[in-house]
Amino acid sequence: MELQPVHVWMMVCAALVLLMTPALAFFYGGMTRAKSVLNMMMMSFVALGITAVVWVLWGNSMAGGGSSVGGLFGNPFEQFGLAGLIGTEDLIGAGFAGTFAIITVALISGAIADRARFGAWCLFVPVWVTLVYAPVAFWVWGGGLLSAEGAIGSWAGEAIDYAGGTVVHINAGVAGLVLALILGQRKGFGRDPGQRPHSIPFVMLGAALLWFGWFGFNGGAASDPAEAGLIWINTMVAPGAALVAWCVTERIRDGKPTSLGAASGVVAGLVAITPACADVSPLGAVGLGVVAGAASALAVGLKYRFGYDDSLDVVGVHLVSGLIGTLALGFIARDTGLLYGGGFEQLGAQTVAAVVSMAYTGAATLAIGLAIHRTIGFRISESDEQTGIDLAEHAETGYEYGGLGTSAGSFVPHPATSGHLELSK
Amino acid sequence: MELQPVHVWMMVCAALVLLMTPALAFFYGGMTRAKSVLNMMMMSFVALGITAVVWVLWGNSMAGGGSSVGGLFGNPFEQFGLAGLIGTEDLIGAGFAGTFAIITVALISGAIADRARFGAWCLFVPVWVTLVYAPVAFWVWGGGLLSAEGAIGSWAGEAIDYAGGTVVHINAGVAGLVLALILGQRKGFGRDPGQRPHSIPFVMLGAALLWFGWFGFNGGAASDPAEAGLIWINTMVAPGAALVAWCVTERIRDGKPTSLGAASGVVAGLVAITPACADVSPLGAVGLGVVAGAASALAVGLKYRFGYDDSLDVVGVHLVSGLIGTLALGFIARDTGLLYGGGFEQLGAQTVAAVVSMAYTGAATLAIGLAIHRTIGFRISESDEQTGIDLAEHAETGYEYGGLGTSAGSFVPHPATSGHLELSK
Amino acid sequence: MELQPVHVWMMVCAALVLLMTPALAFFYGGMTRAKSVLNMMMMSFVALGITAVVWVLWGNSMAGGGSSVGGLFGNPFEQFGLAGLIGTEDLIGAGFAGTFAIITVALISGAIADRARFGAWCLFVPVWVTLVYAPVAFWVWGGGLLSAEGAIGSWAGEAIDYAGGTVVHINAGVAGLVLALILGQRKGFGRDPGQRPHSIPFVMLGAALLWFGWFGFNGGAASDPAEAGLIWINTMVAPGAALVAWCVTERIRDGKPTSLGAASGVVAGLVAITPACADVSPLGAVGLGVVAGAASALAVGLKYRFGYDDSLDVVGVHLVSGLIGTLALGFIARDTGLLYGGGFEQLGAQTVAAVVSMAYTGAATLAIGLAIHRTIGFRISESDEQTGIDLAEHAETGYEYGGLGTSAGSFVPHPATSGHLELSK
Amino acid sequence: MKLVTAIIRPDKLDGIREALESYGVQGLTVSQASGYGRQRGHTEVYRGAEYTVDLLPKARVEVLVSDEWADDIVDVLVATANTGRAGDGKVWVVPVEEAVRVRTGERGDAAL
Amino acid sequence: MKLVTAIIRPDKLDGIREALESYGVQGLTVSQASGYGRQRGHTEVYRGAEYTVDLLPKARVEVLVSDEWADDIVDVLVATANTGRAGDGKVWVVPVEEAVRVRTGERGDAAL
Amino acid sequence: MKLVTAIIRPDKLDGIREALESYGVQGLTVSQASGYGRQRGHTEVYRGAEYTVDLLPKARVEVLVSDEWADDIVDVLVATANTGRAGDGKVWVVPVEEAVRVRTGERGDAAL
Ligand SMILES: Nc1ncnc2c1ncn2[C@@H]1O[C@H](COP(=O)(O)OP(=O)(O)O)[C@@H](O)[C@H]1O
Ligand SMILES: Nc1ncnc2c1ncn2[C@@H]1O[C@H](COP(=O)(O)OP(=O)(O)O)[C@@H](O)[C@H]1O
Ligand SMILES: Nc1ncnc2c1ncn2[C@@H]1O[C@H](COP(=O)(O)OP(=O)(O)O)[C@@H](O)[C@H]1O
Repeated sequence: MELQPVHVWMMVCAALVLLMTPALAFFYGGMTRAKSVLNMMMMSFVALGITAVVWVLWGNSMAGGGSSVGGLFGNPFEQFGLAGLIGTEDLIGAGFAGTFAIITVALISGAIADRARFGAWCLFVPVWVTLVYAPVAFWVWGGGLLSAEGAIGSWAGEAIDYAGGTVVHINAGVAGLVLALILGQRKGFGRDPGQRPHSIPFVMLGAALLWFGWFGFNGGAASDPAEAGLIWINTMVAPGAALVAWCVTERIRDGKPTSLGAASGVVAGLVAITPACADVSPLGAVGLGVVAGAASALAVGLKYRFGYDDSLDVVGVHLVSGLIGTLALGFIARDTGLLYGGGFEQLGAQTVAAVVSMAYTGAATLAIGLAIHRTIGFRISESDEQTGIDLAEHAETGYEYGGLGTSAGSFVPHPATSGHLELSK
Repeated sequence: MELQPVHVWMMVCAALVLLMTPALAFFYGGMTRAKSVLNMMMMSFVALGITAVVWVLWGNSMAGGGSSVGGLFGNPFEQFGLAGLIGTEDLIGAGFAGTFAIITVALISGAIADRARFGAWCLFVPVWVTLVYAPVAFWVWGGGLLSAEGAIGSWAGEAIDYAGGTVVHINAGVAGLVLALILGQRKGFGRDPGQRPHSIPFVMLGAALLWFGWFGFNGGAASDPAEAGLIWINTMVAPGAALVAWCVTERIRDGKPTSLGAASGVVAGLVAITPACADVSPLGAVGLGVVAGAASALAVGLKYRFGYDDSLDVVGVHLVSGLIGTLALGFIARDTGLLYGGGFEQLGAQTVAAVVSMAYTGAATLAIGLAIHRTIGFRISESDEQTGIDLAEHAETGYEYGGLGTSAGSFVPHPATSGHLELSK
Repeated sequence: MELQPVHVWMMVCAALVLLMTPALAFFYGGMTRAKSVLNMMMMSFVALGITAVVWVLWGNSMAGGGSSVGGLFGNPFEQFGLAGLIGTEDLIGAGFAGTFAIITVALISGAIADRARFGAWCLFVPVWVTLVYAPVAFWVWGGGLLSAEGAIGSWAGEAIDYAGGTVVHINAGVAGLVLALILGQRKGFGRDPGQRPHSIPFVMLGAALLWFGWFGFNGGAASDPAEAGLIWINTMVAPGAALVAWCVTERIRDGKPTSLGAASGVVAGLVAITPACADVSPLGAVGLGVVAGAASALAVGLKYRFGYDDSLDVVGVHLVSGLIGTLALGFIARDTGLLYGGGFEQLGAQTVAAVVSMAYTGAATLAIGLAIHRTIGFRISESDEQTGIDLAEHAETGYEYGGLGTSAGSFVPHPATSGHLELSK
Repeated sequence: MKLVTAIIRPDKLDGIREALESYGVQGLTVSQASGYGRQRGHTEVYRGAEYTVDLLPKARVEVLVSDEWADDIVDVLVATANTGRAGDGKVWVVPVEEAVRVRTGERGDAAL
Repeated sequence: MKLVTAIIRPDKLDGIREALESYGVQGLTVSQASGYGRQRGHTEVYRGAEYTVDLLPKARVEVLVSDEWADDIVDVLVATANTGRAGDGKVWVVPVEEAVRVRTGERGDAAL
Repeated sequence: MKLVTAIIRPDKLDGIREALESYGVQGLTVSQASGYGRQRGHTEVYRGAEYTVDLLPKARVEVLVSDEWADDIVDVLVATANTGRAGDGKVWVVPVEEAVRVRTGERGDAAL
């Protein structure tokens, strides 16, 4: 068989989505303190490495490749190692799907910046992907519970979640909130001005690459040019509108529009359009972007009021704008939304899907998080937090611009010996 | 209808072009002082946000979607909100075209680094896109004045502007010059060594991503593999040759080839090949790159001689190399150029198109710029310039590497209250 | 002729591979000291510029475009300037092939960080591409020596090198080792702690963009969706596994997993999967990634033991993992590997190809390197190394965050005069 | 007048400032420093090569005070910066012959 | 000899250097500092959270001078750095017992 | 007690530290500085515009020592930092009236 346009498109899109996780590493990494930047980025990178392996081994099989186990998940052993897909074009779809699992779990890390034990995170990632991401993806996209033929979906109606408002953003937002509560506040939360972002250009780099990758995220599954074009346009205009809306909100509230706000607005707009990208008009996308940008700009302050340290606003951005996008479809979905005369069915289906996912993800993440926290511990020591998690957990610092901090010291080319010895075994 | 290769190609290319605007933010941002980096980047980001919305609302309709209003522009209301395109593959083309509008207006900002009021810029962007970009794009590509059937084009011959030498680069260069003159010199222009670039790696990052995106910029409209291949090769080799030429020019004149020069050479070469990418041979592209690289390397010094503060050399790079590429087609266009025995027609057409665009853009930009400058004011105060425009206009600073500048101070989680209150309204 | 999916795919892939060289500039640049970052990046950028031109002029013709000259290389004059390809879709393939030449020569620069004369490097690049890269590429991919019909390949069997394990990585690794030996150690090698990486986020940015681009690198030549899908999956999972393996190796040996290690692991895994991407199963790719990640993690220490200053580990990463990937095919190639019951033929062919390339590249690079070193000199002076190569060779410094280092000084807008004079000649 | 210089842990800076403020000190100058002493450094690892860092980040606080207040200020600084662990730093006092407030040209104690 | 230390606004540095140079001072040492005093800081906003920054960037200039020139140098520094707005800084003078030029080993006034 | 301050080339720092250590000095404080003097600066070029940089990077080393050791320490510093080329720097000595170890509150020579 020759390559078809849809193959090319999906492979390109999958590569774009893969790039989103390192992009997230910059978006998040720029927002932490300089002494935590590497750990923040590593949480995304290691999520990428681990989840890629998990996905190939059993994740893809559980999220849709394997046959349904009670509508809850696919049989993980059926396509273990992607056996059965080799020699077929379905490998492309498996790759595309894998990149979604990767970014979803990576998104969570923003809620626990500066204070999570790296080992604990490395354990959390595969467990969460297996027990939370894969099932929920199966419910929505793999023919499970929430799909038209599923137990809930057949009763409440099938929710629209084109590219992952529920599966990716609401999911990650809820999981982030739960972990933030388990780990507790950073030392100095809400008081220490040292907790400002250390490199806003990195945040903007991250936002830009996320936007770029998101064309793949939203568009990859399209096989019709009119649909693909609509998705493309909506993925351009919703974040644009949200950027403007976030800046305007800041201008009114704080007096100045900020660049951190602009970058955040882009992401909020992208999150909101994710479930809706194929089902709203460009004008609808503008409206959705405006609402998401403004709402998330306001929502990021809630953590100070309620005292949960969702450090980099996974809740304020991903949960809030994810919910807005998901629920908005009940109103502005072009075929079935209320404003298009479609009745309350769609809104009901959207609400049910969101609530079910939130409940399951919340409970399951709580269980996983507490299990890790109570056994090996999920939080670094107070003195490590003081020193900086990069040094404490990775024995590295992000930058050395020629200052005096590290230029004086001794140097031991450690692996000269051990490396050689181990190699020569 | 199934996706066709041209759809896939254009969507990928459109995403690549969209990435060019954040790339430009880094290219420009790295060249400013550290205390202006965010404002510089924000001028690109907000241009992205605003223009995306404007394009969807009326811009696309004006640039070609709507029916011609006297050959001057398309009817802005005809396809307002892209109505009429929904459900068709033409949405893809509208998206692709939108990314060109975005980058063009963003390019202008390099001429007014460090000193433009952000609010004034936010006003300038939509007005300029509407009154300048959209009409000129309509003239050249939308069947207007300068096209074969247009009033001027039918008389002077149709100019070749495959990917935007006139519409994008000459346009932006002239507009930049006009704004630089309106705003006046930065304090310390030509004297203050603090005005050196603060992060050359960012400049190189920007140049690299611009190059990457430019494959989409030049190639996106190609539907024939031989043409597409020629464009691809030319887009690789012209900037390569220009990079080398800029470095050699510096080696001769200043004694050392610089990395800022290499990055600038890449962009100059890309600018020059833009109009010509589909109409010159690879050897022609090498020659064009060499000329553009050397000429722009020399031209960036003109601002000191003539005293206009085109801070980041929009004129020296985009206007000069844009003109070189546009006029060179009169000589080396493979079918119609002088050197290919094609007579003076092509050179005449190229010259007329360049002159008409420059005249219109210059006059219109002057009017818009002055209108803004005389009313709300386009320039920040001297003390704000001293403090740094990032702090003055955005209440942010780009970096905090753990110095003492900001780590001591008090922290007020402002939105805790207002955010909540406004949300709960 | 209409664009076909393979055309679109290959053009996108070629743009992705082009992006890899700037990505490498960041991967390498972040690993040097702050005072050498620009020179390190420039070695990649100028390699890009020069090789792009060389490729269009005679490189492509030598690597396969021209007719065979004794099985050693293609006739360089036959398609000089890509003449003969203009008007055909083969231009796309020529562009794709050119990006491989570019990255290969750029890879070498990591071995000679901080101390190579820039002029010498600018000479080395075109000579090495012409005398080493183009012939070896011709042997393996162009129908030369090592291909099925070639003198060696027809005797030893045809080696599998799908995307360049031998041609790119082993080649670059050997050349790097040779140049490192010719130039000698940096002052303070193995003792000066100032030689730690100055910006690990840049290293991670480089690794991320390399990974992204590598989907094009490995996949670009695929024309069958099943094969393309397999390549895609393998290109996702092998670096993922290698990332994890490198981190685990560090955890065991040094006590902490590092982010520099994670970034390095990604590259090691990508190198190892390069020759094998189309011929191993996803499980095989996981295994290959694990072995390559761990082996390179150990191998980077060898330079301290043996005293060659391969500054950024071109040998430890590219040569070692390139060999692992190349030889592993003898065991795990799905059709012909030992573990799949294929006998020793494949292993033999792989070994012969690797050995022949290493011998030729080693000898030829030694000759070129010594010729340059003995004539114009390949190494900067000790005092320039002390000052920093950026200042010495490029009259620039990478960063200026507003410190006092450069803000006080005088400013001479040099080109104001000379620039103008030269322009007005 | 005296110049009191304190080398302290950077995270003690906020506390010091508040303590001095409540003591009536209206200005001070801070700069970054690195210290070497009894406090043990840490180890960093890059591609398996270990780097031991012995110079540790400190803040240097300088306060001009009148002769009569010098002792009290020293006591305040020592009390506030103390944690009891190695690396707490030093405080020293140097005689100052003249001090001027640039804005007004005031000299002596009036300049503080 | 005396050590004259001046805490000044960073943008006054060039002027200071020129003024001292024309006064015959052939060398000086500068470092970055942050100052806290009467001058009001500024506010930064990140995702709606306001940060008030009270430590403001200053430059510290140190000049070794012979006893007889000390007063004049102080006057030059004060005159050049003055803008009349809060935050102009301080100049102070400390006695120096010995000074050595590292290159030659010269001591005393010859070392300056 | 005395405070010995040395402005040196940054790359001499390691040598200085070792020399002082072998001399029994158990602590010192280092900070970044920029110096202006006889040493010529360098030129940078950005898009053809030349920038002459006259302020050159230096390290400032401060060591508190007891009165009797001050001269020796100065000699060690001068000897170790010397290269014979312009820009080697200065060493100067200032009297200290009091010194306190923050951790223990020890005063005088015991605090060093
Ligand atoms: N003799 C000295 N001269 C100048 N600074 C010193 C001296 N000794 C120590 N310091 C500074 O004091 C800091 C703390 O000293 P250290 O010996 O680590 O702990 P402690 O004073 O608690 O015993 C050092 O990091 C250094 O900056
Ligand atoms: N008592 C002091 N000791 C040391 N430095 C001081 C003192 N008071 C002020 N400074 C320095 O002088 C700078 C200017 O002081 P400030 O009170 O803001 O303005 P002014 O001196 O013009 O009244 C401060 O930022 C600080 O660096
Ligand atoms: N009068 C001075 N006061 C303070 N620092 C000085 C003075 N003169 C020189 N320095 C410092 O000493 C450094 C070396 O001085 P310089 O004149 O370049 O060389 P040398 O001392 O070898 O003649 C300068 O960079 C500066 O930091």
